[in-house]
Amino acid sequence: MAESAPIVRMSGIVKQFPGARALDGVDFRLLPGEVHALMGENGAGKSTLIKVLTGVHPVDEGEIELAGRPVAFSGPLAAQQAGISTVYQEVNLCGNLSVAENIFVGREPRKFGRIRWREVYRRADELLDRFDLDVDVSAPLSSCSLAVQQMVAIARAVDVEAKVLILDEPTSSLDADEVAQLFRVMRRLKEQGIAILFVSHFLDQIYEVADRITVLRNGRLVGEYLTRELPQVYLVAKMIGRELAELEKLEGKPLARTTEPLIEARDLGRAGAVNPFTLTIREGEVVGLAGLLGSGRTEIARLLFGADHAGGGSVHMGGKKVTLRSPRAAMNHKIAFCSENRREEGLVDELTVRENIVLALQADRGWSRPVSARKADELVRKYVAALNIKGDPDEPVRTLSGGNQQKVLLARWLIMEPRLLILDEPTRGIDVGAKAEIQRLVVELSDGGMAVLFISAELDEVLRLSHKVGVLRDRTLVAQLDNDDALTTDTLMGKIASGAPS
Amino acid sequence: MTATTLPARRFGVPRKYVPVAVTGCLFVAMFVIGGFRYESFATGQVVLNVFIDNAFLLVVAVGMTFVILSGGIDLSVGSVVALTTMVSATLMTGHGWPAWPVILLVLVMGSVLGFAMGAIIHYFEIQPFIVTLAGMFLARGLCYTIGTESISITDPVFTAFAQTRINLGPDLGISPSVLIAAVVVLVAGYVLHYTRLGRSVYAVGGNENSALLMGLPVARTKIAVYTISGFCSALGGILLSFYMLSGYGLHAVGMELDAIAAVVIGGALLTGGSGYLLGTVLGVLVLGLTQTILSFEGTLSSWWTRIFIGLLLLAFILLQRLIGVRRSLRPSGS
Amino acid sequence: GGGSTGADAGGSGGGDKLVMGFSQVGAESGWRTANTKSVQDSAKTAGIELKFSDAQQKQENQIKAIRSFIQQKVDVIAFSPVVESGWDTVLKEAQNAKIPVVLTDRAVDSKDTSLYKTFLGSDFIEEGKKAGQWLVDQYKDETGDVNIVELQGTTGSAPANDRKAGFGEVIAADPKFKIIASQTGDFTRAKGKEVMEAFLKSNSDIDVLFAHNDDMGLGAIEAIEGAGKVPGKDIKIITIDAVKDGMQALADGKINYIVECSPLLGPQLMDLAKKVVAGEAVPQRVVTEETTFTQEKAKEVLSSRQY
Amino acid sequence: MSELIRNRLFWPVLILVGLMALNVAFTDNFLNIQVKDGHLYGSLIDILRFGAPLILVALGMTLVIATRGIDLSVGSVVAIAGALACLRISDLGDQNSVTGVLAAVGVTLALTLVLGAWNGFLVAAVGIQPIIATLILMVAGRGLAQLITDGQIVTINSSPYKLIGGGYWLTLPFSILIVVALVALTAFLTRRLALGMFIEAVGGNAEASRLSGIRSRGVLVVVYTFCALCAGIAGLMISSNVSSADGNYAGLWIELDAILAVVIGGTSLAGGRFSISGTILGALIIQTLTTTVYSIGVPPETTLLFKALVVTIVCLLQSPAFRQKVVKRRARPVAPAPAPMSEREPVTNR
Ligand SMILES: Nc1ncnc2c1ncn2[C@@H]1O[C@H](COP(=O)(O)OP(=O)(O)OP(=O)(O)O)[C@@H](O)[C@H]1O
Ligand SMILES: Nc1ncnc2c1ncn2[C@@H]1O[C@H](COP(=O)(O)OP(=O)(O)OP(=O)(O)O)[C@@H](O)[C@H]1O
Ligand SMILES: [Mg+2]
Ligand SMILES: [Mg+2]
Repeated sequence: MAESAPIVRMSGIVKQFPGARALDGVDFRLLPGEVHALMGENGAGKSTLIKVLTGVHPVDEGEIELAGRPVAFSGPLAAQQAGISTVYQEVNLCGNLSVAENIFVGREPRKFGRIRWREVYRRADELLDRFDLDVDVSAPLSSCSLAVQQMVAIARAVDVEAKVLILDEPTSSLDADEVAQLFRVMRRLKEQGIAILFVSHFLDQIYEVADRITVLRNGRLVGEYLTRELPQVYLVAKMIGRELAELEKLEGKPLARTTEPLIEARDLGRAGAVNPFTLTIREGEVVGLAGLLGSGRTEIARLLFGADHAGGGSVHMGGKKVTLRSPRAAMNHKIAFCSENRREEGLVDELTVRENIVLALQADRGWSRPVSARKADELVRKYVAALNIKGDPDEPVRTLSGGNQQKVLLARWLIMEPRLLILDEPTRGIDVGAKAEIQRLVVELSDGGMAVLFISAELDEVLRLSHKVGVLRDRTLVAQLDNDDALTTDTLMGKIASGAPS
Repeated sequence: MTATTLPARRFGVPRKYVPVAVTGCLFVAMFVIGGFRYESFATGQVVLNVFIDNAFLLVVAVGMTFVILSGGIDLSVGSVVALTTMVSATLMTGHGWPAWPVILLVLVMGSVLGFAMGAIIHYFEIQPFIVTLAGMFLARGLCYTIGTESISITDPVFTAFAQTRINLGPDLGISPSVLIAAVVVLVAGYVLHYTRLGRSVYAVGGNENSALLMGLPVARTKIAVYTISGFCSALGGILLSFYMLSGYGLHAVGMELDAIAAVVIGGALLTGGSGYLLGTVLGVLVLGLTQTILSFEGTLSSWWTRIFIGLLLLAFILLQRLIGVRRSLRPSGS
Repeated sequence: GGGSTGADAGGSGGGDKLVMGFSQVGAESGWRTANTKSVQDSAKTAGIELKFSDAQQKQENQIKAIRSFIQQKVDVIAFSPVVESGWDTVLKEAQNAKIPVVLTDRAVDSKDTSLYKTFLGSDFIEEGKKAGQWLVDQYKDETGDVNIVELQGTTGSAPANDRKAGFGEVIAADPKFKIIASQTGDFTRAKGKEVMEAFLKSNSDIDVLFAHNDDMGLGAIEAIEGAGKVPGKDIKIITIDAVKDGMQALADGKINYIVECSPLLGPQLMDLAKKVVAGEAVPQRVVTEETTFTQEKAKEVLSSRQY
Repeated sequence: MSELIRNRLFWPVLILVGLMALNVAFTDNFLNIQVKDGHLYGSLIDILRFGAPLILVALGMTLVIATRGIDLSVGSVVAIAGALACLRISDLGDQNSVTGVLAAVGVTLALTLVLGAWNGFLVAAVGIQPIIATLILMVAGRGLAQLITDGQIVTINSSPYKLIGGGYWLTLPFSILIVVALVALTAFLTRRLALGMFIEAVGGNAEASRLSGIRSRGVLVVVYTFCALCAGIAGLMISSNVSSADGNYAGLWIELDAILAVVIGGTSLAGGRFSISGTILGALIIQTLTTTVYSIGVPPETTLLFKALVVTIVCLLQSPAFRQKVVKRRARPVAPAPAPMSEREPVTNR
């Protein structure tokens, strides 16, 4: 690969937030026609670097050059006009607008200043077809699942004629097929000479698509490497600053068939969301759910937590019928639910990290019995340490990096010591180290007798953790497979695709 | 990921139009009930009178719709209306200015005021409620500084606008103000649905932060919205001058609440990003028809009038909710 | 025009009962409520069907109401205008529909006096003048300055403007009368008290208080008492309206002088309405009978006050 | 020093002090507090006394706003409370009977609780937008108040009732004692107990709160009920202060003043975090402003201009963006900012 002149060059970038120095003298360059991965632990400063580049945050020190000329963008609009198209980490779209509009708002095809709606819808349809996405483009975006929203955000960014495309964790809630689609598009863009900055915590993805890697640690530059010259283990070591011991090994999960059923869903269903299903989860059992986007995994989780009202069927615990009318009721039965959409359904932005962590516990105790400051301190300190949450517990949770926010949400439910823990995409946006940490935690918890319903887009992860895997297809639970040696990702894929019993 | 995963979405009224449709139906229902209850109610002129009597409110509410759609609020509209009538009356009656320059001047004045408030709201990140509240004090205060008396307008142009009736048929007529209001509604509808500005208004109202990250011109949109509202208030003030033929510092007290109520009754969400101009038109009509019903009733004491307005509002909102919720429950979604 | 009443088949009462549409300003004060009651009661006694509409202090609402009266084809329209100006359009519509109009309580400034038949009501300027005159008479021997504080009605409202003007005109004759503070008390007791407390703190030597209505005066009395002074003695108090509470305070010696503004226009209004509909000639201006009260007079009439 | 400036109460306090200074400049004995007839007397005491109802209403409003709501009906509730209490007392054989007055007050407060619960019901259970839900009671409530008083001003003569808003206890105005008690109670409920956290969570993200097991509806109903209760007590104070109830004017536009006080105090209308002390400061600023208008003799015609001016200054000063963009811009050429920053120890996340 002949080194051409970098299209983006950032040098000596410093960004200080109240309470955190997010970037400290970082140099970075991006060459045309390459896919450049930006790597680092949660809170390393990846998103901040991107935001500084595109003018969301002003730089405190340092210089940014675009195609050799110094620039200082006043905001994303200016960056976009200069040819930098960005998908930020959290899906940043307008739920009240239609899917098509979210793709085109601000740059709609017009004739004499009048928006040509037909054209908007037609082009949106076309564009989404390219991503193999079949959605009603006139439906409001908020009616789509997070994954679809993420695809829409990507489609919007890709459709802009840009010299630089920035994707901050675009794949965090996509499944394998979607990711493959995305990579196909990325490769095509790369061939057209577009520079792509790509952030992901999936090492496999990085190795599949990236040409070059820049690693950040604690807001400092560790180095820039060619992907093919940097083996995975070294990459991880550079990211976390030490060797990651035994990442892949997870021990101790004999099939716990003998334990009592903890919760049984009988013909539970909800019209338009998920077809009636029957599912039993035993104490100490990890049940994984696999399926494509919108196949209804989240819906099952929400029904079991009482977040939505079931249309029919019943739930039994300990042989007795229980009604899960509200999250409260579910919590009374010691069920906990860690939602996939941490921003809308999980965290309360304005509250501090500490408050967010004790929120569910406090809700459980009621308003008149406050969690004492000492107890709260103790819990917070314990889980901040256990999950390695980086950030000041007394700062608003919104100032944390995406991955650390996810850990806060997890901590909230872990202190509840539930009997059934529902985890919907808990490893979304979490770095390798922390992911291994969380996986180990799940195993530990289930060994201790807790039942876990584990939802993840990564089949590997589902397979590694679960005793039993439920497969969903078109909102129907089509199969429940015991996770023995015969079960591989391939057989699972087959199930998801065909639905026929093998 | 096949087409079968999609719930059928295209039956009947699309969900996003349900609030507006419900409001429309309820409006018709109100009219029919009134027609049965009162003699000489069910005539075309009663409906036209609702337009004649509320043309200015309609224009003001159109401006308010922009603001509310963008997630803001504008409390200054009533005062700006009053200020407009006051300035017009003083200039024409007191200083002998001709009508057209005055009209131009007050329109510019309203827009500038709106622009200034929008700029403060955006650049200094102060809540719209407070900025426009200060604007409300300012405009009303300016009225009183100009004069505390009510000033008659005798200008021939204004009188002509006030007293001309455009005949639509036997015993049916509208005022020119109605036409002006109609034009404003049409233009505003076009802007909201067929221009980038309009769509940016919805986007900013939906999620300002996202809109910013999506690269939309948030600053321009927010300032434009308040400028439009200021302009509409001034225009509404001119229509009110036509209607009253006077300028007075106590005109249009509380009109901001009427305008907000009209927009919200029409199904818009105060949190922004959701609602339609047609809803606003219906909202104004509902408020107007309520008043008509009250004066046809004609036996209510002052306090029963207020209680009755409250009850009508309640009944209306409740029905709107109940019907709207039942309709929108049918399609899926959490 | 005028006399064509029989042709109006409308009116919801049917038959030949006279239908009157009456648009009231609102119910903003006890005075106004008494006024409304008087109109409603006398309509009943006079056998007139009353269509009553409350405008909640807004002119546009009054115009709407009048327009709907025209639509309902009432026989006669009466209303108390919120303000003087801006009535031409709708009054012309009434004229075109051949419905006679009677004004009560307050005039309109239309050049075309044929738009209404007659105007029945009191004269706010005159009330202010009466108040001022009493003051001038009381202090005619006084040589030093007379420090006056004024509690105005709602800023911009007609009674506030006119009473202030009338009062100011009379006392301007002598430079010893000085209005040292003047502030709106919104016609309410609470505001009257609050403003007076502030006056008492910032001005040490207040001789006279002129309040645009009884209620503000009553509020101010509490403030004066709270400051350890004697209302009616240390500070002389003049008010306007003569509602019952005010008369009581006058009789108790806490107020010194009240100018009456009578709300009981009902009987006269019904009388005029009948005449107007029958096509009889009526005077352009009918002034209500109003008087003034001193402390002695108040004691005499207190028991017979209706409102 | 910079610590101090960053405190969010710094600017409201500064503004309050500024207004006071203005008063001192215009009025000789503004800061004087004497004992007259066995109670405290002076302009400062007046500000507290007349500010008491506003503080109460703003207190309730703070919690409502923290849940991302708004309550327009407080003015009407003020009127209803005054009207009902005065009517009940005027019906008493002996208006000075303490039990009779207590009963009247009890009935009135019970009614305000019902009214507040009604608002809460509309918002939480029916799901009507707060501004419209409370607009209904705002319009109808004032009619109700007038219905109770029959459009007249009900005058009473009851010394126990007079105590609430106009009386003194241990030389202190009783209304201030009530305010102190209620503020202390609220602070206890929200800051010592967990109610405040629930309110902030519901206001910050209602769906997330529900999924964390908070009964958001219950919280909403409680908050609206509390707000109406505060307004009701304020209504008692206002009517007691002048020994009469005015259905039309009592509490007119108090909702605007209350909202203004809340916002000046630093609570965002977008919900979430709230500050009780800020609200109290805000209410005091507004009341001081009103008193200033009276005592420095601003003519009624320009009162609103004056108010607009002060509100604008207050809000601009309080806005960090304003200070940054206008104040700092001037300062920059004098001392380039970044230099000292880089010398600071880098904050590491270890
Ligand atoms: N607005 C803000 N205010 C204060 N601190 C912030 C803000 N945004 C980010 N930070 C801090 O800056 C640091 C870097 O955050 P950043 O979001 O860049 O991390 P990241 O590398 O993207 O991590 P992740 O993989 O979890 O998304 C973190 O310590 C975070 O707490
Ligand atoms: N490819 C798609 N085409 C159309 N609609 C989709 C698609 N994917 C998801 N949806 C919509 O998203 C909604 C949410 O589905 P749900 O949250 O149960 O999915 P899931 O299995 O949890 O998937 P994920 O969490 O990965 O998005 C569904 O109602 C569906 O309408
Ligand atoms: Mg990030
Ligand atoms: Mg999901």
